[in-house]
Amino acid sequence: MASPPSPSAPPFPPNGVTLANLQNGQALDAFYLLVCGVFVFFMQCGFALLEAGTVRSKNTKNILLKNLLDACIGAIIWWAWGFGVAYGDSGNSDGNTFIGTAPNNGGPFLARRPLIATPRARYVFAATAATIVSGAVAERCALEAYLIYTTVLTGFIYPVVVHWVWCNNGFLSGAFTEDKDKTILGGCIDFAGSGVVHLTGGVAALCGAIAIGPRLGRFDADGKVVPMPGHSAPFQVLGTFILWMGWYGFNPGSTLGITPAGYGTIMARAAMCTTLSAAVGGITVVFFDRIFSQTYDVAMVCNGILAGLVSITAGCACMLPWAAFLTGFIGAFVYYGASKLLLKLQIDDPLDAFAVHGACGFWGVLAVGWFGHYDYLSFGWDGKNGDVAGKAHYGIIYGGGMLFSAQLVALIIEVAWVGGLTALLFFALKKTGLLRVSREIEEVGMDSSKHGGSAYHN
Amino acid sequence: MASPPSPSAPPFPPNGVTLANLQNGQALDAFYLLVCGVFVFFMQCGFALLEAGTVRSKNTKNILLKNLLDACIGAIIWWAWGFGVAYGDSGNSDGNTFIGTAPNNGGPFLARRPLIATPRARYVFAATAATIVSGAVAERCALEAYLIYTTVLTGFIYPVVVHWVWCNNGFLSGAFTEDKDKTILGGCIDFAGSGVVHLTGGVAALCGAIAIGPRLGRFDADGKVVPMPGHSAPFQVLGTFILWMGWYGFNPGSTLGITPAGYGTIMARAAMCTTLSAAVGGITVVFFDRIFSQTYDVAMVCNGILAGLVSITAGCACMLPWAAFLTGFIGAFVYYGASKLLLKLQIDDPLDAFAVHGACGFWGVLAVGWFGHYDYLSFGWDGKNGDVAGKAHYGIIYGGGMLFSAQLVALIIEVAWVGGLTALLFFALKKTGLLRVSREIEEVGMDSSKHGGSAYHN
Amino acid sequence: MTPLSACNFGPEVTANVSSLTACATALRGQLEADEVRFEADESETNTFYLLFCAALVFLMQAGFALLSAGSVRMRSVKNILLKSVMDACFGGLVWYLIGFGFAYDKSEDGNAFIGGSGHNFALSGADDTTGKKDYGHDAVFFFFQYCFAAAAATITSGAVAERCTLVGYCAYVFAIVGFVYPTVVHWVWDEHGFLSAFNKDAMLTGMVDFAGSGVVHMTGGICAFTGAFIIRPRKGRFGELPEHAFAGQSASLQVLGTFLLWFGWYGFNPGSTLALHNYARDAARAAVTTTLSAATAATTGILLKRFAPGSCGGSPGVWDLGHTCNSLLGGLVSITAGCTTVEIWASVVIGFIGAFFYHGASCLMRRLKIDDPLDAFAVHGACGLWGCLAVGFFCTCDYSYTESGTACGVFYGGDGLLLATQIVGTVFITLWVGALSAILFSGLMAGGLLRISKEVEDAGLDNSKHGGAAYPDIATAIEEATERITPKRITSATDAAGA
Repeated sequence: MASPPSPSAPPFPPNGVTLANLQNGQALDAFYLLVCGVFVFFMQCGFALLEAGTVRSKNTKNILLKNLLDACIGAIIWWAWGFGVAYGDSGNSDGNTFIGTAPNNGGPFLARRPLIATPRARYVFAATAATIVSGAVAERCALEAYLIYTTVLTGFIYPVVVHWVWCNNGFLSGAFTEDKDKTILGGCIDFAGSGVVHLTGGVAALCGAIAIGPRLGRFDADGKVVPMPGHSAPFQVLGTFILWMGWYGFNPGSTLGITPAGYGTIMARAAMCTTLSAAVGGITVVFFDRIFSQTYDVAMVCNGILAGLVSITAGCACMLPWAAFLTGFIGAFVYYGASKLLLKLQIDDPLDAFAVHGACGFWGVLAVGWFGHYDYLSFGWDGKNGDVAGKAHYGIIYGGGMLFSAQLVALIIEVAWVGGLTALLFFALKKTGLLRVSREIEEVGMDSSKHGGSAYHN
Repeated sequence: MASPPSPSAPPFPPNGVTLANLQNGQALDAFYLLVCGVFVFFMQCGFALLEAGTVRSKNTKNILLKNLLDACIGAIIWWAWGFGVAYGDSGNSDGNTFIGTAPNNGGPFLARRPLIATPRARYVFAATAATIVSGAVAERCALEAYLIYTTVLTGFIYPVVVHWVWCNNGFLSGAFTEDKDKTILGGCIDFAGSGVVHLTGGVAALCGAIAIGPRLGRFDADGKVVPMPGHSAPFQVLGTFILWMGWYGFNPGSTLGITPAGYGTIMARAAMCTTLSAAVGGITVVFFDRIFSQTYDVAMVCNGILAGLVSITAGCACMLPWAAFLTGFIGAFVYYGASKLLLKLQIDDPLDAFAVHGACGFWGVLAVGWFGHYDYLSFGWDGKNGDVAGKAHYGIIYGGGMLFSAQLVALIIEVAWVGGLTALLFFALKKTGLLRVSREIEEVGMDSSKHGGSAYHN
Repeated sequence: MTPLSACNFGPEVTANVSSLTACATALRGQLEADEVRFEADESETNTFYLLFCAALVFLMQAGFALLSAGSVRMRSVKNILLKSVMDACFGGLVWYLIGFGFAYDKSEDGNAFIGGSGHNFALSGADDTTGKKDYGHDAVFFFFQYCFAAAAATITSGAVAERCTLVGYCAYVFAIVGFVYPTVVHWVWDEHGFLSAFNKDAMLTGMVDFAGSGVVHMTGGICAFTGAFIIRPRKGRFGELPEHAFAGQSASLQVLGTFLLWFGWYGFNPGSTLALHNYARDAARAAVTTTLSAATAATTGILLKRFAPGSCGGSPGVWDLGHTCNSLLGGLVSITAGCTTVEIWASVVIGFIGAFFYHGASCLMRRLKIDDPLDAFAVHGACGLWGCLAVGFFCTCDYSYTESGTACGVFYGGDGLLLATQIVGTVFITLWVGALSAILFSGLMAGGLLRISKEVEDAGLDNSKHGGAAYPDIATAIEEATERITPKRITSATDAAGA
C-alpha cells in the first residue's frame, strides 16, 4: 500500500544540492582563472620594470609608456576581435583548422558568455607576446611604428598561432583536437606557450631588431661591442622577480581550471618544474658567464632565470623534476649562445629578447619532444596516455618518437609564419621611414624630445 | 496510515552532503576574501609608489611615510571602531539607517566572528580613502594634520558612508536593504565603491587642496602653471601597475563571496569590465593630451588608467562589455576636464587626486544609472530583476529611470556629507596653524628637515 | 545508474512506492558521485590555496632584494641584488637536492633529530605518475617550503652586506639551506621532531611556532648575528665616518621592499595552515592578527624613535622612515609564531612589545659595535625570539594545537609548561644555529674566504666585481660633477691657506 508522501517530507530533489555543487566547481574554476590571470597580468609590470632598468635613463619614459600601452591596447584588441580569431565561436571549437571565425566572441556588442574570465586570462598572454618585441627595438623605435606592430601582432599573427595550437580543431593542437587526423603528426604539446607566446614574440623581436639596425654607437668601427649598461639594476631585479612570480600564474594557470580530476596535480607539478628550471637557469648562466667576463653580472642572472622559465613553459606539466632541471640547464646555454651569436652578427637586441624568448622558446618546445613523460601526457588526450592512433606520443628518452617530430614540425611552421609576416611588416615600416626615430632624437634620448623631459627629476 | 521508511531506503538527510557543501563553500569564500583582500592591500604599495614617484625627491620620504602610516593607522582604527560604525553588530544588519552602533564588532576585545576575513578586506578600502587625500596635500601638509584627518576620515566620515550604501538598512543601499521603503528612491547601486570609496576620498582631497593652498611656486605671478614633474617615472608606472593589479581584488572581490549561485559569473564580468575600462581610459587620455601638449606623457597614461578604473568601480558587475568600454572612454574626458579645471582655478593637487578619484568616482556612479543592465542588476535584489515596488530600476538606455535619480540623489548626499565635514575639518586645522608646514621647511623639503635626511644617498 | 529524471513527478504528487524508490536510488547514486567530487574539489582547492600562498611568499624574495638594495650604499647595490637573486636560485637547488630531505622525513619511524628517509632528497620518493589522486601534494608542499627556506637564507645576507665575498656567501647559503635550517624545521614542524607540537612524544608540550618566528626568523637572525660579528664592521662604520655616510641609497626602494614583504606575509602566515578546508577559520584569523601586529609595531616604532632620548637610540624630532619600516617588519616577525593561536587583541599587544624588542636590539648592536646594515638580527632574531615567547603568554586553549594534550599560555590559565617549552625551544635553536654558524663563519674568515679585500672595499663591490655601477648614468654624473667641483675646492683651499 502506497502512502502519499507527507507534507513535512524533505523536498524532492533535495534543495538543489547537486546544482549547488556544480556551481561550486564552476565558481572555483572561475576564481582560479582570476587569480592566475592577475598573476599573469602582473607580468606586464615585471616587463615594464625589467625593460626600464635595462635601457639608458634617457629613454626610460619611452619604454615605460610602451609597456603601459601594450597592456591597454592589447586588452582592447583582444576583446574586439583577437579572441575571436584565436578561439572562434564557442571559445574552443570551430570547424576551421587554421583560424577562428567568430562573430560571437569577436563581436564586442554581442559578447555575453557566462564565464568571461577566460578571454581575460588569455588577453594577458597576448600582451606578453607584444611586449617581448618592444624590448628588442628599445631606444630607437618610433612610437607610431610600435603602435602598428602591436596591433598586427596581437590582432592577427599571435591569435592565429593560438588557434593552431590551443584550440579544438587547430591543426597543430596535440592536446585539444579530438580528431587526430586533422592534426599534423598528432599535433604538438605546448602546455603554457613556450612556442605560442614566447617563440612568437621572440621571432618577431628578431625581425624587428634586424630591420631597425643597432643603436647608435653600439658597435664601434671594428665591429666590437660597446657596452651600454642599463640605468638601474634594482629595477631589473624587481622586474625579474615579478616576472618569476607571474610565471606561477602563467604555467600552473594554463590548466584553465582546477576542478577536473587530476588538475590539482598538474598544477602543483607545473609550479615545481617552473621553480627548478628557473633556479638552475639563473645559476648556470651567471657562473658560465663569469668564465668569460670575470664579473658576476646581475643582468646575466636575471636573463638566465628568464631563460629557464621560458624553456620550461611548454613542458612544465609533463616532465619529471630531473627533466625540468635539465631543461633549465640546457636552456641556459641556449640563451647564452644565442645572445653571443647576435652580438657576433652585430644585431643589437638591448633586452636579449630573441635569446631569452625566441631561442629558449624553441628549445622549450623541443624539450617536450625529448623529456615528455608518458604518464603526464594524458591530459587532453582523452586519457589515452599519449597514444595517437596506436603510436607512442611521448618523449624520445622514453622510447617515443613521433612527438619529437610533431614538435619540430610545429616549430618550423610557427617560425615561418611569424618570421615571414613580421619580416614583411618591419621592412615595410622601414621602407616608409616610420620605423626608426631620427638620429638627433636618438642622440638626445626620446624622453626629452618626445615625452616632455627626463624620467627623473629632483 | 504512514508506513515507516524501509531499511533499504537512502538515509535522510543524505550523508551530510549538504553540510559538507556548506563548509566547502564557506572555506572557499574565506579563501576568496583572503586573496582579494591581499590584492587590495597591495594597492597601498601602489599608492605609495605612485605618490613617491610624482612628488619631488626632497619630499619622497615624507610621502612614503604617510602611505605606510595610512596602512597601519587605518588598520588599527578600522579594527577598534571603524568596522562597528560601518557594519554594526552582526556585520550586515542594524536597525539604524544612518550609522552602525556596534558593541560586538566595535569592541576590540570582544570581536570573535567566525569569518574574520571580512573586516580585513574592508579595512584596506578604508585605508584607500585616506590615502587618496594624502596625494592632494602632498609636499606641504604637516604630519600632525595628516594624523588627525586620517583618523577622522577612516574612523567616522568614511564608515558612515559605507553604512548608508553597503549595509542592510542603510538608507541609500539599493543592493542590500531589504525593506525598500527605508531607502531613498530604492537606493543606489555602487558595487565596489566609485562613490563610497573614491568619491569620498576625492571630495576630501579637494577640500584639503583648497584649504592648504598651492605649493610654493606652483603658480607664477600671472597665475600660469609652473611644471613640477615627479622625481621618478618608473615608480609612477610601477605604482600604476600595482594599483591596476589590486583593482582585480577591489572589483571582483566586492562580491564578498564566490560560492553563492552566480557569483562566479559576476566576478568574471567585473574582471573583464575592469580591464576594458582601464585600457580605454589610458589610451584615450594619452592621445587626447597629445593634441594639446605635443608629447606622449607617461603620467597621463597612468592617470588615464586610474580614471578608467575608478569610473568602472561602481558598475563593473552590472554592465555589458561595450558599456564598460564607453564608461572608461567618457571617464577619460571627465578626468582630463577636472584636472585642467583645477589648474585654471589655481588649486594645486599634485597627484590629481580629485580629478581621478572625485570626478571619475562621480561619473562612475552616474554611469550605472545610464548603462546598468536589467539582467545584471538582480544581485542582492532578491532576484526581482531590478524592479523596486514595481518600478523599473535599471539604466536609462534600457528604459529605466528611477535608478538614475537614485544614483544622483545618493551622490548629492555623499558629496554634501563628505564635503561639509572635511571642509570644516581642514579649515579648523588651517585656523589653528596645524595644517601646513612652515615656508622654510617647504623650501628645503621635508625629508631633510623632518625625516633626518634625503631619500637618496650615494 | 538510474537517471535523475526518475524524480520528475510533475506538479501533482501521484507517486507510488516503486517510483519513489527509483527516485531515491537515482538521488543516492548522484549524491555518492557528488561526494567523491567534493573530496576532489576540497583537495584541489587545498592545492590551489597552497600554491597561491607560496607565490606570495615567493614574492618576499623581491621584497628582501629591494629592501636590501635600498638600505646599502650605492657602491654595493648590484652586489646585494645579485645575492638576493642567487638565494632564490642556488638556495632552491640546495633545498631540492638535500634540504627538503633533512627537514621532512615522510617515513613511519623517523628520527627525532633529522630527517633521513630519502623520500624527499631530490624529491626522489615523490610519485604523481600513478593515478590522479594525490592532488600534487608533494610538489606544492615542496614549493611552499622552498620559499620559506629561501627567506631564512636571505636574512643573513643583509647582515653581512657590502663586505662579504660571493664565495663566502655561497658557502653559507649551502650550509643554512642544506643543513642548519632544515634540521630546525625537522625539530619543530616534522611530526617526528623532538620539539614538535605535532609529535605526541615531544619534549614538554612541543613548541608552538605556527609559521616560523623561531624556525625561520630566529634561525636567520642568529646566523646574521654571528656573521656580522665575525666579519667585522664595514670600513669606517664606527667612529671614522659620520653616520649619514652609511645611509641607505634609496628610501623608495626600502618602502617598496617593506610593502612587498608585508604582502608576502599574507602567504607566509595564513598559508602555514597548509590547507584550506577545516582551516579557513585559522587562516582568516592569521590574516587579521598579522595586519594588526604589523600596524601596531610600525606606529609604536615611529613614536619610539622620535620621542626616545638620544642615549636610548632615539633621534629626537625626526620621523624616521627606515626605523618605521623595520619596526613594521619586527611586528610581522613577532606575530608569525602565534598568528593563529592568539586572540585578535593580543596581536596588538604583541606588535607593541615587538617594536621595543626591535628598538632595543638595534641599539644594543650599535653599542656593541656590531655592524648589521639591515638590522637583520634586531628584526628577525630579537623579534623572532619575542614571537616564540609571546605564544607562551597569549596562546588560547581553544586555538592551541599541541598533540600531547592542550597547552595554553599563562594568561589563559596554562600551567606554564607551554612557556617553558617555548623558552627551551628558543634556547635549542639559538645554541644550534649559533654554534654551527660561528664555526662556519670563523672557518671561512680564517681561510680568508669571507671578507672582501681592502682594495675591493675601497673601490666598491659593484665596480670591482660586477662590471660597473648599478646606476651607470648617475655614476657618470657624479664623476663629472666631482671633476668640476674638485679644482674649485683646491683653489679655495689654497686661497684660504694664502690668507
